[in-house]
Amino acid sequence: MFLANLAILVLAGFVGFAVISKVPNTLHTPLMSGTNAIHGIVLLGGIVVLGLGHDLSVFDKLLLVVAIAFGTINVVGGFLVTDRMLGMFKGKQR
Amino acid sequence: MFLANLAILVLAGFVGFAVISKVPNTLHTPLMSGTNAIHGIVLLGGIVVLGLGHDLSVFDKLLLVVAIAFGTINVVGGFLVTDRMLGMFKGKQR
Amino acid sequence: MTGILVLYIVAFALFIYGLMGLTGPRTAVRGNLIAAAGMGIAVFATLLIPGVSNWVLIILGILIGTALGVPSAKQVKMTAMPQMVALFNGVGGGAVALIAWVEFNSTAGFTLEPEAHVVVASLFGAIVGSVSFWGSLVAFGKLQELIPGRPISLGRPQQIVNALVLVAALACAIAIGLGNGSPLLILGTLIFAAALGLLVVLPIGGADMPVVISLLNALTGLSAAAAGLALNNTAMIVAGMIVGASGSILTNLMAKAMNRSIPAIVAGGFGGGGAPGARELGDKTVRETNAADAAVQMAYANQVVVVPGYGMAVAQAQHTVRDMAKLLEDKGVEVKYAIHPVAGRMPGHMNVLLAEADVPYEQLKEMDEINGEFNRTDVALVIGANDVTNPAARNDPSSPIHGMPILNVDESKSVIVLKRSMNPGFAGIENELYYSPTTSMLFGDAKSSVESVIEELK
Amino acid sequence: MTGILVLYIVAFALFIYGLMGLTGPRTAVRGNLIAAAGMGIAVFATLLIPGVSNWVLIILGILIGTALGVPSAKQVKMTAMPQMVALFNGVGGGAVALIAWVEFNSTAGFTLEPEAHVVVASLFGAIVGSVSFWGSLVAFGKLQELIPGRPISLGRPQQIVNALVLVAALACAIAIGLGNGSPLLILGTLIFAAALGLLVVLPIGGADMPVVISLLNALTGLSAAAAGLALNNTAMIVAGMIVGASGSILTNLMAKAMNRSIPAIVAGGFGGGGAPGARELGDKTVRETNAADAAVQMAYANQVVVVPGYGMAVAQAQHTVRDMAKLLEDKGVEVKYAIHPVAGRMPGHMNVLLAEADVPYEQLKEMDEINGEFNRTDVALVIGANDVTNPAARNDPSSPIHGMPILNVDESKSVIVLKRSMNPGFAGIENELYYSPTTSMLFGDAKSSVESVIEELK
Ligand SMILES: NC(=O)c1ccc[n+]([C@@H]2O[C@H](COP(=O)([O-])OP(=O)(O)OC[C@H]3O[C@@H](n4cnc5c(N)ncnc54)[C@H](OP(=O)(O)O)[C@@H]3O)[C@@H](O)[C@H]2O)c1
Ligand SMILES: NC(=O)c1ccc[n+]([C@@H]2O[C@H](COP(=O)([O-])OP(=O)(O)OC[C@H]3O[C@@H](n4cnc5c(N)ncnc54)[C@H](OP(=O)(O)O)[C@@H]3O)[C@@H](O)[C@H]2O)c1
Repeated sequence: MFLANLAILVLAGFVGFAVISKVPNTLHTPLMSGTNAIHGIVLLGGIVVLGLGHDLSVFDKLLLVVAIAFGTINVVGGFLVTDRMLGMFKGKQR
Repeated sequence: MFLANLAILVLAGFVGFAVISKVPNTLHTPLMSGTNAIHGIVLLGGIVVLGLGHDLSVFDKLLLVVAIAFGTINVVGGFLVTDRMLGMFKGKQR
Repeated sequence: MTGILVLYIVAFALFIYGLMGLTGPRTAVRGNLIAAAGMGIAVFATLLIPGVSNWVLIILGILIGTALGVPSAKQVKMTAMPQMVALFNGVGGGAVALIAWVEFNSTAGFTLEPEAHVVVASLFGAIVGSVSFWGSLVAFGKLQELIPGRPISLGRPQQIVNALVLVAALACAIAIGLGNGSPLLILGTLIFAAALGLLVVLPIGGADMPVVISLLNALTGLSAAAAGLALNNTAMIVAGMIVGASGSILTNLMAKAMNRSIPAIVAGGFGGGGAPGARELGDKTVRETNAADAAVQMAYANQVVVVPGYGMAVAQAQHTVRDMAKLLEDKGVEVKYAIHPVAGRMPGHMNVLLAEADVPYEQLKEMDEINGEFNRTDVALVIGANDVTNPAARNDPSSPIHGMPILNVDESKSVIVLKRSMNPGFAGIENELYYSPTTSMLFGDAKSSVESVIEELK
Repeated sequence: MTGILVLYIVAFALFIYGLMGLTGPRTAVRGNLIAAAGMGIAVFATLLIPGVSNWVLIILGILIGTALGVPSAKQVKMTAMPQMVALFNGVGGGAVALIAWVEFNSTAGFTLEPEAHVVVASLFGAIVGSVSFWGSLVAFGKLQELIPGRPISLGRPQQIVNALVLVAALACAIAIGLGNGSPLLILGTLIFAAALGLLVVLPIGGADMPVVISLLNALTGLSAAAAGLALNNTAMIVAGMIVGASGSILTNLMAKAMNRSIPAIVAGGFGGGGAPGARELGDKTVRETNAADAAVQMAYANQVVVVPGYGMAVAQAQHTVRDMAKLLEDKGVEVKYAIHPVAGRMPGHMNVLLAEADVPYEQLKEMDEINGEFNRTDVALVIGANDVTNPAARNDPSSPIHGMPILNVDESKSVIVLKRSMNPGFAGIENELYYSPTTSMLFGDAKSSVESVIEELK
């Protein structure tokens, strides 16, 4: 399993690399903010560990709730901000 | 395992897609020939099936030898031809 | 499980497709939505995992996150975007660190945990996540001006200290890896990593922050991928790694655009603005002007090109500028805005500000478009822009900004520069433009200067 | 196994890195070598798989393949490249089909085989591989002129027949999938697929072959990926799928470049050259010239631009042309070559031919570079080029090639066209250029025409 994951890791790296070849300067900030939203995926980690965790201490549960909250902030905040930013580049969309 | 392979398949697709975004016309033929060489990878298939196959009939073995030969032709021929082609685009390399 | 994994594949396919969209102006908005949809699917799929319990707490966490994230994202002023991104990025890293911490606790310090790669990945996530969390907080603080934007450095020993702290963090992690389950060790790992985050970002000047944030963004991505490896979660691996890879390249592109090098940035100490010793005027003379003259000069011009820069952002002068432009147009003057790609402190900074002030899109001209026009321009009105107009980038190979493409305002018939003093800009260097005979300076805060010009125009 | 999988990852990383290199003129050669290295590693790793036996046969296969592949790749004439690629592509597809066949036999028709996806993948590989093998053979035959290049079609019913054959192949495959292990079924699958390959490619004109080959190339890639899934071989999955994806896009790009659409190409019947009904001269008159006049005209020119096309390739006139250029240069005439991206029958066809004849690289001008120069050109010498010079692409929206960028030879002071007749070219359409008052035709085989011009120049 780990090796399959490793292969997936490498391929994903190449994808990220190949996709962001040349991008116009003005899109740097939205791109940063967009990719930023994507790594909010860590939210899944929080859910899995809390959801499947056996005999977690109260403290651990607390940490995980915070982690999930953090992840959610990253996701929703990230995508919203990116959307607003792009909205600002009016005309660009034309 | 199959699902991991599926993930790998999808990612590889995106890689191929992202890499060949815009390429100069003159490189179309070398690129075609280069990718052509890469799918000579089927050679591995022939080796695995012949190498690990139990009680293969003589006929099967014959087919596999041909398959391996085919794959090898694809690989060595492909890379060599590509190299020669690119050699022809002298100056381009400068 | 099968169904969930298929959904994960769909999800990351959408991430990638969305990301591709984000690289083109026309498709960007859609791309962002597509990626968001992918995220929705990923979360949904995760909640379907058989045996998930603790629903109350999970929902609670999501609700808290939404309650905090949505309003702040909706209310933040456009000009405060970079620090907002920093904050969102930081919490992402924080989440990874926390998850690793719990993993440690719930497996009695990985002593129950067989597979090596899980331990390594978790600890990597703990360190990088923590660095990214605290580093991002500093970046936020600096841009929000809760912390002074200028470099805060230990001077010489800085690099050594950083190195030592890093070693300490690694030492704790390795001890854990070797099977020592003491809770102190994970705390040590997290704390030393936190210290590292602070120590690395504090010495970096506020102006370099966009690049730093992008760097931290890539790091968070990597930590997310690591967490994914530890939890054997395909979606996390792919999404995290994509961000890690694309983020690194993006960081490079940004640094290039304002021609700085990543190492130089991380080394720190630069970009506090107004670096000392940059003020040897020599016997060059500066021509000063006043609002009245400036107003007349522009009123009788055929074409005025406004060159906005960081100063306009600081002064929040965009609306006033817009009003002035209106007045000039009523007088039959053609007004255009010259947008340098790295004017301000984030790419697209000027586009955002002027869009906010409803400047008609047709009047915004990209650098390449406008540079040909300056020789046909009567007045170039430089509002709080400095480096992006500095001819040294063209003429002076010794200049730190040499090679950076600039707006050729010096080619226009006359130049009026609005700034508060002779202080240099981000790059901390002299601008010979101010000493050219065709240039006149109108000192003062950009907003008030423009306001008084408006008075005169009425 | 671990080590082998790691090597596989290294291998496909090299494939991707190499492929990235192949997309840039400067890095292409290196990229190809890198990909080749990756292949070496992949093969090496496979041979390390524990329990591999039948060494003699494996080595034998590899030796035979090398013995056949290397010389043919080394000796093939540059102009015969496309058909060579077709052949190499075909055998790749053939290999997949054969492997699937053996898989079937050795598992008593997959009846012992539990996993559904293995069966599906194998059968997919069998069909696509076989199609690609036989299709490629036809493409080879056509370009090698073993089979007439013109479309060979059943006319109307063609499409229906193709559909039926496809259905037959799928039916056999499905029967196998449903658990019927009769050897006849796999044979049926392979044979019907083979028929499909023949039926699809035969009706396509020789000139469309480069696109078709690229299409078959993508198909082989997909079949390889399928085989990889069946054998759970990561390297095969990745490599195959990369080729499948990039190949599809490449096919599109090629079709666009010579503005044809894939469906139209596969529909067939086009590009046989000299399509009938293309010869309604109307009362337009053509000015004919002879070698002597042409020679004089060029000898007194300041600048002559040679516009080579497919005809020069057919006539193998590149060396003669080169000699003529030398003579003109000795007379102080400036000679340049205008290279249209899709002149000839494969992208880069002209670059290859002229490079073969050692034309100095500096004299080869890309279309965009030279188009500005024609109005300063005294004589444009069109050697066996037709469509790429056809002004209809600019002027006549109804023309099938409308929108294709062309070489603006009609802008030059005078044009001399070398071709054998008034027959149209690839697109099978009239070329109004031949009727313009500034154009004169020098009929005859390009090579002999150029030779007689040389005689006159001496
Ligand atoms: N766009 C990006 O992504 C980005 C990110 C980071 C760094 N940078 C760098 O930032 C620089 C941007 O160039 P720039 O010309 O826009 O800005 P700049 O070179 O930093 O100059 C800004 C000028 O505005 C003046 N100013 C500041 N506050 C003002 C106020 N309230 N009223 C009037 N003037 C004011 C300052 O002079 P006074 O103090 O005398 O008023 C300063 O000289 C480039 O060097 C770029 O590389 C860009
Ligand atoms: N480059 C690619 O990748 C590619 C691939 C496939 C198709 N195509 C298409 O092929 C066309 C290429 O344009 P092109 O102008 O190079 O060629 P063309 O339009 O096909 O015209 C070639 C001309 O050469 C003449 N010719 C043939 N044999 C000759 C000989 N022995 N001596 C002298 N003349 C001879 C023919 O006229 P006569 O018969 O009267 O002599 C014909 O009109 C474009 O339409 C392009 O889209 C290109």
